[in-house]
Amino acid sequence: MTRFLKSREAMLTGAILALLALIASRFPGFIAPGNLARVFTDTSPLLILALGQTVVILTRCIDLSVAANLALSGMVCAMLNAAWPGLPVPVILAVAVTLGAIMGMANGILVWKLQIPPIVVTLGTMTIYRGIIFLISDGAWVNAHEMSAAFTGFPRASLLGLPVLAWMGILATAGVALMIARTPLGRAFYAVGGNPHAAVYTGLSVGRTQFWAFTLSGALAGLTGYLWVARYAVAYVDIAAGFELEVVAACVIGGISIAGGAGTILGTLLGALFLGIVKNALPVVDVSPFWQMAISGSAIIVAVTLNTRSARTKGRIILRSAEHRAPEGAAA
Amino acid sequence: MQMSVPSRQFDQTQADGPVLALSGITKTFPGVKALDGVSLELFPGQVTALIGENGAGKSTIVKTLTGIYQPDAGTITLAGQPVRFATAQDAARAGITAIHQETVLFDELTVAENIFIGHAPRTRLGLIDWPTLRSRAREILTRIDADLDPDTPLRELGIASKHLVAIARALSVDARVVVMDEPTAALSHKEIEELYELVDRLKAEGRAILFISHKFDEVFRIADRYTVFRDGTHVGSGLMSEVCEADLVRMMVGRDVDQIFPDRVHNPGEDVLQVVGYSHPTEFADIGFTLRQGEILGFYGLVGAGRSEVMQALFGITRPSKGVVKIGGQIKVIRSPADAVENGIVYVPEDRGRQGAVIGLPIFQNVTLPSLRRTSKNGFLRLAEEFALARQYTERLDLRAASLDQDVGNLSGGNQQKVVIAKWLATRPRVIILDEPTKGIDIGSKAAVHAFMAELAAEGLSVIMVSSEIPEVLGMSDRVIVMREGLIAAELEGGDLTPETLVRHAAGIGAAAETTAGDRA
Amino acid sequence: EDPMRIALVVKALGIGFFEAAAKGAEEAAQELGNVEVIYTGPTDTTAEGQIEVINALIAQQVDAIAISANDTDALVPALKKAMQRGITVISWDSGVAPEGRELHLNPSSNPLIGNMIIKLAADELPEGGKVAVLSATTTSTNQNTWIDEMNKVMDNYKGIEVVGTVYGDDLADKSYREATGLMQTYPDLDAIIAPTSVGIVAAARAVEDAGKVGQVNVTGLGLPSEMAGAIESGASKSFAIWNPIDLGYSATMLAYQLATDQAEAAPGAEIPMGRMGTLTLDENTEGAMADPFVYDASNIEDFKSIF
Amino acid sequence: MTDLSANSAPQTAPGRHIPDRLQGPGARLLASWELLLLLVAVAIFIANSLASPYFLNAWNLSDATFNFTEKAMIAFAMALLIIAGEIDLSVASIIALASTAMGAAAVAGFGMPALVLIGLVTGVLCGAFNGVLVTRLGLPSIVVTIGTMSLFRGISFIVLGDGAYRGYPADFSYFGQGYVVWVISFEFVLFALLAVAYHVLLHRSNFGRAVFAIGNNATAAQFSGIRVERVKFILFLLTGLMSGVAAICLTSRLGSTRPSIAAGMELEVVTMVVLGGVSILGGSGSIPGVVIAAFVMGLVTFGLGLLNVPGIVMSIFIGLMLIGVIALPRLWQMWRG
Ligand SMILES: Nc1ncnc2c1ncn2[C@@H]1O[C@H](COP(=O)(O)OP(=O)(O)OP(=O)(O)O)[C@@H](O)[C@H]1O
Ligand SMILES: Nc1ncnc2c1ncn2[C@@H]1O[C@H](COP(=O)(O)OP(=O)(O)OP(=O)(O)O)[C@@H](O)[C@H]1O
Ligand SMILES: [Mg+2]
Ligand SMILES: [Mg+2]
Repeated sequence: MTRFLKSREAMLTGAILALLALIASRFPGFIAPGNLARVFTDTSPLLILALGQTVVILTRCIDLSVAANLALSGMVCAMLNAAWPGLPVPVILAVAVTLGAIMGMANGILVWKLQIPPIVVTLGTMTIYRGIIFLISDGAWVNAHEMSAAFTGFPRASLLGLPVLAWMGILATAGVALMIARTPLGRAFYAVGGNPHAAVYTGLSVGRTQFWAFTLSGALAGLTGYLWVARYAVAYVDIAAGFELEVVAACVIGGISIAGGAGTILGTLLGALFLGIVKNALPVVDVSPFWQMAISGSAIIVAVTLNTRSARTKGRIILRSAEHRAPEGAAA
Repeated sequence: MQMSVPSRQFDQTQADGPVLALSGITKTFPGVKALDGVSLELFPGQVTALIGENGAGKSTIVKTLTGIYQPDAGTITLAGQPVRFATAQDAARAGITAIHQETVLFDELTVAENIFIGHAPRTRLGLIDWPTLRSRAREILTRIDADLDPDTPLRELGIASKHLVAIARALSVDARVVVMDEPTAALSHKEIEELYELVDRLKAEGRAILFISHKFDEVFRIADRYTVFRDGTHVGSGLMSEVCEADLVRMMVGRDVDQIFPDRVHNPGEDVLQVVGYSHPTEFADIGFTLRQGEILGFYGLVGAGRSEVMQALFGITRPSKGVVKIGGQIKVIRSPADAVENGIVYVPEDRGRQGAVIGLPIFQNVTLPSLRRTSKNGFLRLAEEFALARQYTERLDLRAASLDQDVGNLSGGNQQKVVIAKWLATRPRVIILDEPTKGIDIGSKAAVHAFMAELAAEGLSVIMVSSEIPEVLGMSDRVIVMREGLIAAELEGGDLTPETLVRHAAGIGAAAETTAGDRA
Repeated sequence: EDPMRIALVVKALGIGFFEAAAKGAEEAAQELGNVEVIYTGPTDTTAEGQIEVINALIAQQVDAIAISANDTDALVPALKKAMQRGITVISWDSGVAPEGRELHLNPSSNPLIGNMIIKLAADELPEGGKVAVLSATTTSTNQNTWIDEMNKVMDNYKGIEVVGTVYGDDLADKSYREATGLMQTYPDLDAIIAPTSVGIVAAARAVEDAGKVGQVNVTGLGLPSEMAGAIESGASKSFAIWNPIDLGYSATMLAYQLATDQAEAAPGAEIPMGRMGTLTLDENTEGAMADPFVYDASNIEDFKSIF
Repeated sequence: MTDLSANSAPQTAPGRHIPDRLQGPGARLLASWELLLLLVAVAIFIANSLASPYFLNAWNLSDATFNFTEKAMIAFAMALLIIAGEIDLSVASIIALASTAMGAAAVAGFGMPALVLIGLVTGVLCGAFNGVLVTRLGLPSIVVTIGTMSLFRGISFIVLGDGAYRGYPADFSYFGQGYVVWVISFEFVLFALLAVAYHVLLHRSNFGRAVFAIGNNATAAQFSGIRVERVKFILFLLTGLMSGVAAICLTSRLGSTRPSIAAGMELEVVTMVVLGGVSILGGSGSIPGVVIAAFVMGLVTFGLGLLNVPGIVMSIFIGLMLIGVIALPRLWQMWRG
C-alpha cells in the first residue's frame, strides 16, 4: 500500500481525479455515473489497443501498425458481413482476432527472424496494411445499410447495464493483467525488455518473446477493428488514421517506459482513461474547437512530465544519517 | 531452518570419470577465433580452475557449455552421453548452471523472480505459483546467508547484493555442474569467504565446479584441478597439487612474469588537488584529502563504501551538496566531466561496459574522443592525427587488437580496459582516478598496469587508485584513505599500512575505527 | 488521333462521394468519345498531396484538370503553372481561388444549400427548437461557406436557435464524440445539422446509441447509400445532396468544352454541359449545377444502391 | 604544472604493432548500405524512364524534386538526431507554427527578409522547447514530441481558426517557386548545399563524432567528457531550424498558410531517414544514405504518379521498400550461410 502511494499510478490517479473535478466545475453532468460509464465505453477501443501496445513496449519494441491493422481487420469483417449477412457474430469475432494476430505475427517474424528494428517494421507494415484495405475495397466504403443488425448491434448490446464494448475493455484488461502477472510468457515480457542481453543467459529467446508480444498486440487490434467498425457502422480506408500515436501516448502517460521492461497494466488503464476523459470532456466543457488540439498536446506533456518525475528512482543510500530522511524525500 | 533445496549426494560410481567433457570445441566470431579445438573436463566433487589471459576464451567456453553459444565444431559429453544445448534452459535442465561474468539480472523484477526466471514453479493450470516461488527463493537465500527480502525489486539493491542474487539464481537449479566466471570480482572480503564456504559445500555434495579467476591466491585456495587456455587454445590441465604459481603463469602467458610490485620512491611534490568538506545528501559526507604531485593515493573500503561515488563527484558526474575542490591551489567548480577534463582530472570508471568504452565506435575513435580538440583543426577531424595518437597510447599499453578500426565491443574485457586507460592518458591529465583498475584483468596485464601506474607517477602525474584488493592497495599506494559507509574512516601512511589496519577500519571493528568514525559522523 | 485526357482530381481517394463523381466523369467521356478520364487524388486530404498529383499530371501533359481542392489558396501556384503549360484548369465541388482556375462549378448555389440545410431541420420543428451544427474540418472551404449562408437566412426561421458549431474533422470517431457531446451539453437539442457526408453518418449513429431517436433529428448533406440505415432507424428524417454522378459528369463536360476551345470562361458566359443543361458564370466565374435533392423514407430505396 | 607532452615518447617497451584498418576504402564502399541504395535508385530511374515517356524530361524531373526537397532538408537534421538516439515527431507541426507566424507577420506588413527571419526563429524556438523538455527534464523524446506535435499545430489552430493567411510579398515566392538557372530550382540548390553542409558536420567534424559517440553509448560519452545534453539540445535546435527552413520553402511554394499545412509529414521524414540507413536505435547512419533515400522516395512517387497509380498504392511501395531494403540483404546472408 505504501508502495502504491509513492507510485506513478497513485500520481496518475490523483491527476485524473483533479481533472474530473475541474471538468465537473464547468459541467457537473460529466461525472454522473451514467456518463462516466459512457466515457469508459468510448475509451475501450483505445484501452484495448493500449494493452497490446503495452506488452510490445515492455519488450522494448513499438507497434505503429495497430491502427492500420484495426482498419484492415475492420474492413474485412465489414465486407464479410456485407457479403454473407447471416454469418454469426462469433465467427466474425474469430476472423477479426485471427486476422489481427496474423498481421501481428508478420511484424513479429520480421523483428524476430530478420532483426529489423520494430519501429521500421511497423512503419512499413502500417502503410502496407492501409494500402491493402484500398486494394481489397477498391476505396469504397461499407455503409450501415450493408451491415446486418446483429453485426452492428453486438458492441452496443447491454449486459448488466454496460454495453458489450465496455465489457470487452474490462475483459481484455483483466486477461492481459492475468497473463502479465501469472504466466511465464508474461514475466518474460518484462525480462526481455528490461535486459535483453541477460535474457539470453536465462534461456529466454528475446526474438520469440517479442514475436508473441506483437501477436498479442495484433490480435487485440483485430478485435478492436471489428468493434470499431460495428460501433460506427462504417468501414473505409482511413478509419482510425493516426490513432497509433494516441495509443502510444496512452501507454507512456500510464508510465510504461519506452525503454522497455517497466510499467504496469494499471498504469495503462489509467493512461487510457486520462486521454479518454480529456477527449470526451473537450466537446462538453465550453472550449473553442480551435483550442482542443493545443490542450490535448499540453495534457500529454504535463502528464508525462509528472510521472517521469515521480518515477525517478533515488539511488541506493550509503550514508546512515540520510537513510531516515529518505522516505519522505522520495514521496515528495 | 531446514533447506529444501536438494542437497543429495550425486552418484559417485563413475567418480573417476569426468561428469562433463568438452573436446575439440571451436568457436569463431567475425574476425576472431575465440576457441580453437579446446578441451575441458569437469569431475564430480572437484573444483576445476580455468585460467588464462584476458581474451583467452574462458567466458566463451562457459557460454558454449551453458547453451548460450553453439560451437562451430566439437562435442560436449555429459555423464558419458553426447549432448547439444540450443538454449540456456536446455543446459539448466541437464543440470548445468552458471554465474556469468556479466550480471544477468533484471532490475524491474523482484529478487525471487530473478532467481527463478525461466524455470519458475507452476500450478496445475500452468500459471506461475507465486507462494511456492517466494518460499523457495527464501530458502535459497537463507542457504547462502543472504539477508534479502525476496519481494524487493532488484533495482533497489546494491551491486554486491545483486551478485548474491546471481549466486542464488545459479543454485536454484539442482545442478551437477556449477560454473562460476570471476564470481569474486564484485564481492568484498567477507562475502568472498562465504563464497568459498559455499563452494566447499557444493563440492561435498558431489557437484562438479568450474571456477574462473584471475586471482591466484583464490585459485590455490579452492581448486583441485586446473586447465589453462591461451589465445583460444588449450595449453594444459592437471592437478593443482602438482603445480606452483610460476608454472601456471608461464603456461598462461608463455613467459615468466615478474609479479613483484614495482619499486617506487615516495617523493611527492606540491599539492595538486585538495578536497575539503565534500558532502552529498545521501552518498557521502565530509570528505577531505590532499593529493600531491607524483603520488599514488589509494582508496580502500568494502564494496559499497561510497568510494566510487566520491570519485564520480570529483569527475562532475554527480553534484556534491557542500565542499570545495582546489586544483593547483585554486577553487574550481566541476559541473560535468567536460569541466573535469578541462581541469586535468580524468576518471577510469569501474563499470567498463556502460561507462568506459563506447561500444560501437572503433578503437581509435574511443581513444581520441576526449582529445578531439587536439587532433582536429578548427573543429574538423583529421584522421591521420587520430590514428597516430591512438597508436601511440594503445601500443604503449600493449593492446591486443586486430586493427585500430575494430569495434571495441569485440575486445575482451581486459583489452577494453586498456583502451579506456589509453583514452585518458592521451588527454595528458594532471590527476588520473582509476576505479578498480585491475578488476577482471589478467595477471600479465595487471603487472603492466601496475608498472605503468608507477611510471606515470614518476613522470609527475598524480594518481588516485580505488581498489578492493589489499595486496594491490598496499603494493602500489604511497598513502591510503579507508572509507566506510560514506565517510572517511582513516588515512594511513607508512608503518600504519598493514592488511590488519585496512580491514579493521574498513569493517569498523576495533577501538581505532570507533573513534575515527565517531569523530567524523 | 490521341484521345483527349481529362484529369479528375479529388480531395482524397476512397471517399464514396468522389467515387460516384468518377462514374459520372466516365459517362461524360463515353458520350463525348475519344476522351480519357484520369481519376486521381492524394492518399489523405492535404494540399501538399494534391500538388504532387498536379505535378505528375503536368508532366504527362494532360489536356485538362478538374479539381476538388483541399485548400483554396495553396494549390494556386501549382495550378497556375499548369495553366502556363497550356492545361485547362477548372475546379468543382470545393473551389480554388479565381487566379488558380478558369471556372468553378458549384454543385449548387451556396445560398441555396445554406437555406436547404436549415430548412430540412426547421420543417420537422414547427414549434421551433434548438439545433447545432456538426461540420467537417475547421478549414473546409465549402462547409464554411454553407454555414455562413445558413446564418444569413436564420431570420426566416423564427424560433429556431443555432446553439453551437463543432468540428468532427471528417473522422468517424471524432464526429461521433462531438455529436454525443452536443447532446450532453444541450439535453434539449432537437436537431443536428451535418453538412458533410462523414459527419452526418456518425451523428446519426451517435443519436441511435444515445437512445434519442425521435428526439434529435439528424439532417444535412449525405449520400443515400450511407444514410439509408439512419433513415430506416428514424435517426434522420430527411437529408439532401446533389447527385455526385451529375457533378462528375458536368465537370468533365465543362473541362472538355474549355480544353477544346469550344467555350471560354468569362463572367456571364453560358457553357453547355450535356444532359445537365448549361452553366451560367457569375462575376467570379463561378456557376451552380443544380438544386440539391431531398431524400427521405419515401425515396431512399431507389437511390441507396446508386450513390 | 606537469607537462606530459615532453614525455609522450613511450618509455614502456612498445607493444605489438596494430594496423590502422584491415579493409581498404574500396572494400568498405562495396559492403556499404549506400551502394545498395544507389543501385535501387538507379533501377527505379531506369524503370521509370521505360514505363513513362514523360519521365526523361528536364522540367518534369525538376518538378519531381519538389516531392522531396523540403522533407529532405528536415531529414538531414533528423538523421543527426536519430543517430544521437532521439527523435522529433513534431517537425510537421513546427512547419505549421512557423508558417503561421510568417503569415501573421506578412499580414502585418513585414517584408521578405523579416518573414524569413521570423520563420527561422520560430523553428529554433520550437526546437528549443523540445530540447529543454528532453534534456533538462529528462523526458523521452518520442513522447515529448508526440505532445508538442499537437501543441504546436494546436497553437496555429488557435491563431488561425478556420482562416488562412495569404498575401505574401511577391519576392517571398522565390524560395518555393524560383529557379536559379534553367530548371534548377532554388529549393534544389538549397537542398544540395544543405546536404554538403550536413555531410561535413556529421562525418568530418568533432561535433559529428560526438553525435555518433552519444548514439552508441550516451553514458560512456558523458564519461568521456562530451557534453551530452548540450549536443542533444543543439540537435533539437537544428531540427527546429530546418523545420523553419522547410516552412519558408513550403509556405512560399503554396503562397498561403492554413493550420493543416504539412500534415503527416513527420512520418515521411522519419521514413526517409530510416530508408537512408540510419539506425533507428541510434549510433549509425550517413548523410549520403539520406540523400539517396530522398531521391529514391521522390523518384518512386513521381514515377508512379506519372502512371496515375493512387497515392495509397505508392505508399505500399514505400512500405515494402523500407522493410525490403533491410530484409533482403539479411535474407540473402541467411540463404548463403
Ligand atoms: N560476441 C562476440 N563477438 C566477437 N568477438 C567476441 C565475442 N565474444 C568474445 N569475443 C572475442 O573472443 C575472445 C575470447 O573472449 P572471452 O570473453 O571468452 O575472453 P575471456 O577469457 O573470458 O577474457 P576475460 O578474462 O577478459 O573475461 C576475445 O578475443 C573476444 O574479443
Ligand atoms: N543499486 C544500484 N543501482 C545502480 N547503480 C549501483 C547500484 N549499486 C551500485 N551501483 C553503482 O555501481 C558501482 C559500484 O558500486 P559499489 O557497490 O562498488 O559502490 P561504490 O560506491 O562504488 O563503493 P566502493 O567503490 O567503495 O566499493 C558504482 O558506480 C555505483 O554507483
Ligand atoms: Mg571473461
Ligand atoms: Mg566502486
